[in-house]
Amino acid sequence: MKKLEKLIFEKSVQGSGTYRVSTSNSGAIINEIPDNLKRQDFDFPEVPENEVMRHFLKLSRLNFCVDEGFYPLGSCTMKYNPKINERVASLEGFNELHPLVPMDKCQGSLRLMYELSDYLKEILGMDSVSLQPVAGASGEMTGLKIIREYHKVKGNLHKKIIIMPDSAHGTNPASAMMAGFEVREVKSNDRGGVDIENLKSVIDDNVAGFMVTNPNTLGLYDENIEEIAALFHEKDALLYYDGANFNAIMGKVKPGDMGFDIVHLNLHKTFATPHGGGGPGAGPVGVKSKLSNFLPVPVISKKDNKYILDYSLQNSIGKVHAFYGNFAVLIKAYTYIRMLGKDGLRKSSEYAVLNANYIMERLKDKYSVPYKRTCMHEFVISAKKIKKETGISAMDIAKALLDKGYHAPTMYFPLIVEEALMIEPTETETLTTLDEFCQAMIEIYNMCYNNAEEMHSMPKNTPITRVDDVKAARNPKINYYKAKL
Amino acid sequence: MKKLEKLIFEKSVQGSGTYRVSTSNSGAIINEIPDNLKRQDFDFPEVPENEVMRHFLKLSRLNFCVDEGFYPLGSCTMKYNPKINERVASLEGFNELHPLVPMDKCQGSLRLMYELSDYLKEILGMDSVSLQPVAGASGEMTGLKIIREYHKVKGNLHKKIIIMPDSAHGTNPASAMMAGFEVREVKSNDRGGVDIENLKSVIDDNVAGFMVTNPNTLGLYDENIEEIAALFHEKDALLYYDGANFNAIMGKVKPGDMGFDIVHLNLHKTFATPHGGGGPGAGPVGVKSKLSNFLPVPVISKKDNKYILDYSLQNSIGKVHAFYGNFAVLIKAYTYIRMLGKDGLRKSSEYAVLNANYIMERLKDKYSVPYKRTCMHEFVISAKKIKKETGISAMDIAKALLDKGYHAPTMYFPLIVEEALMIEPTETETLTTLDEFCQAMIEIYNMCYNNAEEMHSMPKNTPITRVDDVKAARNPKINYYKAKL
Amino acid sequence: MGFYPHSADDVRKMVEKLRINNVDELFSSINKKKLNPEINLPEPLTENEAFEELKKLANMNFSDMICFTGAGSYDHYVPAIVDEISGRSEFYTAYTPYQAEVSQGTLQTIYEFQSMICALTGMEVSNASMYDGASALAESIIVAMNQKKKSNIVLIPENINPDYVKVIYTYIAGLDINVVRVPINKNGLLDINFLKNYQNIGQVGALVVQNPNFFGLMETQIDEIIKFKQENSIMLIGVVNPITLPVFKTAPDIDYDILTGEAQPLGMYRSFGGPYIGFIATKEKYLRKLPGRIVGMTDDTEGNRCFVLTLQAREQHIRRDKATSNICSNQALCATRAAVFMSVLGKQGMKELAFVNIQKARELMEILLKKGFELKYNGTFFNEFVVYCKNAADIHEKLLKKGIMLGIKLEDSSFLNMKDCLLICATEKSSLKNFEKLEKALDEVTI
Amino acid sequence: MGFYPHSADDVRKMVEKLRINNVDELFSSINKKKLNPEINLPEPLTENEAFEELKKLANMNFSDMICFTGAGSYDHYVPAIVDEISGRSEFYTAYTPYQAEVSQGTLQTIYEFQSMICALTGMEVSNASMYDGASALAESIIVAMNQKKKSNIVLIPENINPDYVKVIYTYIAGLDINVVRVPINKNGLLDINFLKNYQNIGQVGALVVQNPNFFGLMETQIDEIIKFKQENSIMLIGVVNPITLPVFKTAPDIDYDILTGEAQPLGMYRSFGGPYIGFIATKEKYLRKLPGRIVGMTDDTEGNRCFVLTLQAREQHIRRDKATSNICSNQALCATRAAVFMSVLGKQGMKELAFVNIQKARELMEILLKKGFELKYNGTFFNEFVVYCKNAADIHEKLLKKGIMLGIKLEDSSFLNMKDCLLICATEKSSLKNFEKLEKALDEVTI
Ligand SMILES: Cc1ncc(COP(=O)(O)O)c(C=O)c1O
Ligand SMILES: Cc1ncc(COP(=O)(O)O)c(C=O)c1O
Repeated sequence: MKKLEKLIFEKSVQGSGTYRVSTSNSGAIINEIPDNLKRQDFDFPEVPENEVMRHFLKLSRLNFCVDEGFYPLGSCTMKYNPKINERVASLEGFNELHPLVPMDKCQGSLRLMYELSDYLKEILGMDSVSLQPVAGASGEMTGLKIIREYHKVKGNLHKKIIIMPDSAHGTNPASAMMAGFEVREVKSNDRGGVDIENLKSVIDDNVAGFMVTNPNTLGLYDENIEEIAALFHEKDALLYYDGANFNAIMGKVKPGDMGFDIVHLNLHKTFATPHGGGGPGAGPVGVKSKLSNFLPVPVISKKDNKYILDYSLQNSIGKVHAFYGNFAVLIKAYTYIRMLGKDGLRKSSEYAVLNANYIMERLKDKYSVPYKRTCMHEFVISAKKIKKETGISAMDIAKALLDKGYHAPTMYFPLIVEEALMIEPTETETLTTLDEFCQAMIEIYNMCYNNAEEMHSMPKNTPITRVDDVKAARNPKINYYKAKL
Repeated sequence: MKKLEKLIFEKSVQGSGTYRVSTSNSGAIINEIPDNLKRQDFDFPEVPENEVMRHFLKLSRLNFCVDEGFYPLGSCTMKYNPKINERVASLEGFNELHPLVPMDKCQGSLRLMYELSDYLKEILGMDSVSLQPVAGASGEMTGLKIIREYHKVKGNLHKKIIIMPDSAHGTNPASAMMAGFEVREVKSNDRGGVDIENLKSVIDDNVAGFMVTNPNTLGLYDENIEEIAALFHEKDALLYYDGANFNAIMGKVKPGDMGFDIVHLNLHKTFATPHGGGGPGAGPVGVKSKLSNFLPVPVISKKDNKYILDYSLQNSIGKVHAFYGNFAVLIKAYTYIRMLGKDGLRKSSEYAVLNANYIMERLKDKYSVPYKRTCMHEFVISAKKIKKETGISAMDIAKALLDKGYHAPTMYFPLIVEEALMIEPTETETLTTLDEFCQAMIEIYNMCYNNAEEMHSMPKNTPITRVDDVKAARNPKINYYKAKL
Repeated sequence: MGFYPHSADDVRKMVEKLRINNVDELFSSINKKKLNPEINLPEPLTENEAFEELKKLANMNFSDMICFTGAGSYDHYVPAIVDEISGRSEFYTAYTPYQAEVSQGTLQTIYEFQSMICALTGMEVSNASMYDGASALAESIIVAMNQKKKSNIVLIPENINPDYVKVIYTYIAGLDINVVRVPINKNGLLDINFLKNYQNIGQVGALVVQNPNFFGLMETQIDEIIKFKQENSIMLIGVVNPITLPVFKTAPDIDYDILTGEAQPLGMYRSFGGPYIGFIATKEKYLRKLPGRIVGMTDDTEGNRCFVLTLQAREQHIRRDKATSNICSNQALCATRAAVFMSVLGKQGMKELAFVNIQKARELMEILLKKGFELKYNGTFFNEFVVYCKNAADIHEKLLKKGIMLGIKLEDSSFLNMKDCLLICATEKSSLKNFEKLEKALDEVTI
Repeated sequence: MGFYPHSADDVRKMVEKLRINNVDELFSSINKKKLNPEINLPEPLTENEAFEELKKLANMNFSDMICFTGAGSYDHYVPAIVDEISGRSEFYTAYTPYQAEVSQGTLQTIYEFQSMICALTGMEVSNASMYDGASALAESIIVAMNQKKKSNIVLIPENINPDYVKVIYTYIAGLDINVVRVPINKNGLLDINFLKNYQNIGQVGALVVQNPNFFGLMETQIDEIIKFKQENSIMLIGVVNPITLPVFKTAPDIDYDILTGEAQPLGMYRSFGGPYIGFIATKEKYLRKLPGRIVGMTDDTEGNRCFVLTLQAREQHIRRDKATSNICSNQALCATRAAVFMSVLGKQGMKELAFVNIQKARELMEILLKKGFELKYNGTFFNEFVVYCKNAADIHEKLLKKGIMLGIKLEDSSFLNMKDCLLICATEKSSLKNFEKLEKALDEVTI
């Protein structure tokens, strides 16, 4: 029996809402509003608090979440979100603070931001940090606008190309576009890294920068990174590090030491802040000193032993957020770093990498691993062979996992691997969980060859079965009240 | 597929707990403990925080709760628990307060208790209130100890009998026993009230008191209550009001006006504090002025514009709780009363009674209603006829309701109705919910006659099917580590 | 603002269905003269207004005092996961798990609570919870005395929590149980000689030992106590602080018949005294004598392992005036909190918790000795201890003005002869910073 | 304290399985010289210690000031149910709902959010959320300008939130979009004559109108603006505060092409500026031009109604450098909060909220006028308004010392020519008590 839930609108009964914002007769004020500015009646739900609670409680149970089970969603670093982070982020001293209070009234928040910037500088090997970007893509745009501004200031208006590997995440080219750049791809070599020969052939003076993750989206560490950096730096192009994969290398190696000039981090991945079903996140950006002046304003500085919102950056790209970013998310990352310290961060990455290699080792006989190397915190397998032999696709395998109580791996990404499934266990899982997951994957493999039909009809134990994407897109229904308009 | 969850002990792996209470090497202190006082190693789970979270999250989902759906559990008043109550009860100013701070350091808590006592006095028609009892039964014992002490002070040591109706809740006789009384039952008449003739025949000078709910456990209001009160008062016996059913009459009539001398309330029923899966509750006791001096100490008094913990009651029965009762529960009831005010409380009872009568009206053709009267906030139906005709018991009907997504009514209580099902909707349910429930009850009725076999095997959609009570009691397994002892 | 959702139209429909004219007709059994009485209550509030009112009250409390006070209520850190889990609707808005098919969450959690209480205490069985430590002890005494029908004396040392004693007196009033107080010796421990020489020994049904006792001291005369109890066939009731148990000897090394106590330290806030949670653990042979709920393991009709409220034949709703107790609603959500607390700390965390408490109490003691206080009793203590100095009451008062509560004055807690004695407590939350503040404040007030 | 659970034994097993000697062998691709660098971080903390540290920081903020300040961040009461629901693990620890089969909770909630945003705004379609009001406006401008390929001018009045303008400039840097600022008239509204007389009209792709504008004023020249936009085929972008909409005219009465804004007032704390949540609603014909996630209704293979992320062909992971935006993670949990907020207030509550805000702002205005301030602009305002008096900056400063923040100085917010003007805000949380405190404080500082 599918346990679906009505829409809130379908629970609405005229006059049955119980919530009151006012105990007095506040409606009289409407007479002071000129008639020509007034709105007529409008559609809106009327549901008592009791039913609102039940509605969202039941909806919540239709979600899978990391507090329920294993979430090996590659590139997303779905690690455990410590509960202390939620507690501290909801302290009244933080969440009831107006962003425009005078600086001497928000020294706690400013100090937290200042120290967090410092920690991130240390961890990244960067010289300055902005905490303003609110997601990975927001950080990317910020970094790319900095690249643009950097070249503009230098008068290099012709530098309009950003190079990135063909394995890059979709936000990378999209961010480059939003910063007014054109994208040029460089091929990956047979070790999954950047093909240096190909790189040399695409690099030229029009190149403004290079954008990459390392370990890259295949979960592989590019050992040529310093050589690559040199090639770009020769052309006065800047190197941008997409920090989505930073969970592999916390405390193990600094992007600054690899040769990167700009980095963003996804605090909602590596630094254990919850993903919220699609945000809010935070995407701080770190830069080398030559770019410090280009960061969004304000940055947090210290002056006369006071923390200040510093708007004085000469070449600042401006602002990317109305205020200072997703502050409450920053609190959580700060707390996480304070709890783990240097050794804790380093061990987190070590175990993340150990776990990924362990799963890869246990699965490699069944599922083909396109790059036969030690992986970092995640790895990609390909269901290409299985598909050819049985008709079962990466999608089918992913859906079968849902049925076994796991979230699916990332599917069909990166684009350069056919029938890709990207698996990232993170460090917070137990060996028991990893073993059980491997077992499930092996059972699914066997099922592909023994009971292919069943595989196509997965999942069955989930709140709904597979959805009709095509119908959704062909005749989009995205507003309940639409019919009435 | 049943979604059961392993035991926390089965998830334990030696050395895998992640929680740290100390970052330093605190173990050295053990050397300061004399060897003969030291314990050897002991069994205990070792589970990382991530898995602890998942464990209890999954367990939680095996529960039905009032935030999930309709809970017509008679005598339990499972109304909606407003979320604001949880918020205010967790304010640091309340929950981080040590109970033994000097009185000038806890004026907020004392004032809250003082005012809550005042409100309850008003609502009950009583002269003094103690907030110390922590549940209904705790309130009962308190009240009965007061009765005992009252007679003792008067030198009436022979007054050793408490009379109560045969429909009384089990805690009533048990509480009487704990206060050193003997119980004598009075029969119910054919209107479900106290049989006055029978009462006259059991009443004598040895009677210390009378204990009853009104509306009683049949959900029926005894219109003879004032006459009954007079009969007891003639014998200098005291009248005790079990407030479990108070949700019927908030703001409609005061127990003090009916003639009662002592009342307890279940704040975890009538006053919307959550039941917690079996507590904590609160069972304040109110008394008429002649008994004020007998209340547990401390009570809250006001002196020189300060609130004080007043230990000065001359004939106090002592203490029933180490401190002042379940303070955090009191906060919630206080907030509830403040939000609703007089009219809100009165309307709550009116709607509670309306809802019960509405369901009774809709079901009375199918299920037999033993007392054909207007009910109050709840009513009892009997499956006796159904059982005779189909073999389906009240238990089977209750279990079938579970399968339809409702909590079961109270079963087999009160004892004077065969195959009893006691239904209490409360005021917080919508008409839609009531109608759907009636529909479900009618479907179940039809099923009794059309598909009796199926009825015996209910529930099926619940996390588990019916349990083997007998096995549990015959060979009790109540400690996982037991086998190892 | 109320929580009853019917629209005027709903009410109209329902009233029609019932063939009445208005809702008050449903209340016609009530004496007209008493119906709809005046009730003097403040005006109703919106949620926002209620929140402001309650915040105002909360802020009138001095909850942020530095508080070196235990005496039955302890300032331990509550891991965030405890609030998170006990704050889930599924736990806190459920009723007592009468319907096992839809209550496995609470039932399994309580089973785990019971098992962990057994593991900590070293006893064989435990119930599902009691109202608090005091009532748990009072009910334990009743259980024990019911085992020894011919005896009517319970021996209770003077070093037991005085509030517990008050609750005991209330509970046993009207029952055939008499309390005899056992004096304490110069070490603050019970006077073993009193026991040995006690005349009415034939009348004695039970002996209570609090360990650590109210003064924070661990009982060192355990061997003699065991000998005494075994020789005289007396029930031995222990009252313990559960967080001491990872370090200190317990059953079965100590032959307790009943081990009871307050589990507030396992994840309950101090909360001005409640809700807390009592526990009672005992030997299997007394299982059917326990008060309160008990959860047991069994199977469902499909053979799935599951849990259920069991041994209900002991309880009030079945046995009525012959029940082991009148307890019905207990403190299930507190047991849930304790279960999460114990699970997340785990074996290592529980040990560390005990270690750190011992450590901190010693650090605090050092400070006080340095500042001129003296230890009242020598002996092994856990996280509480008694100090004295000649103007302790005065110092206590002055420190309060500086936002520090240096324990309680024992004189105020029924120990009238312990003038100038303070009962002091440290926990893992007693930070270095607070110790420093205390030192500084002491310097200021003692000049 | 860390969150990686492997025991030493687990690690040994795994390392063996991988046939390596130690974990660092897995990092052999990294330049040895760069491996395991020094990192200067504070010592690790336990949960308790971390909590104390963070509480210390929180307490260094003056969050309990009486704050009559809006300017893009509003002090509205957040119903407890909003925290309770968004605090459920199922919502906050889920990822973006890529796997619809196990994400119906988030998907349906977002669908409901979209629908309620449409209902409030009067628009036909809405997306799932944007980072904040500023970036939502910036992206709206890009959408609009992409519709008018031959135009490269966007008209932005001077009365728009200045921080939004800064974000717009950052977003359009490098793109072929130019901003032309529309001056304001003496009523604080946009200068309609400027529009009528604007020379480069052929180049204009879009006009932005904030309503209420940064000064809190409702736009009264709507008819002329509509005429202007329709005659010149310009995209009209509205920026609104969603809580005004139950009272004030919106689409379709106003012919907005895009309606965007900040939904922080719908259940987000002020939280020092974030997380907040932008929304973008538009006409159906522009649906496929929207940035960000969109949830649509569809069926599963069994015909159950269900929800799914749809129209992904617009997005970066499919369209890459041709996408409508780079946005990927957005503010889903904030949308969840807004959905709960709107659901629980419901139609009546949302109306009351608007009414009370209007009422409170008028009460506050009266107080200020009485104390000698003057209104800078006459006009209809919602919950914000501008006052001036000759030593406003000084009064502002002195009130701060008394714990009252009387709005912001417009001079500080890029309005350099508005010396001695304060932008003031009242909400439903502005209590009588706080008004009285303000009056008293004003009396004291103005003597
Ligand atoms: C490699 C990579 N880059 C960038 C992003 C974008 O991050 P965000 O979703 O926080 O914008 C992701 C997120 O999935 C990613 O995996
Ligand atoms: C009529 C009646 N009396 C007393 C009680 C006992 O209340 P508590 O469970 O709070 O002890 C109940 C609870 O179910 C009840 O229904």
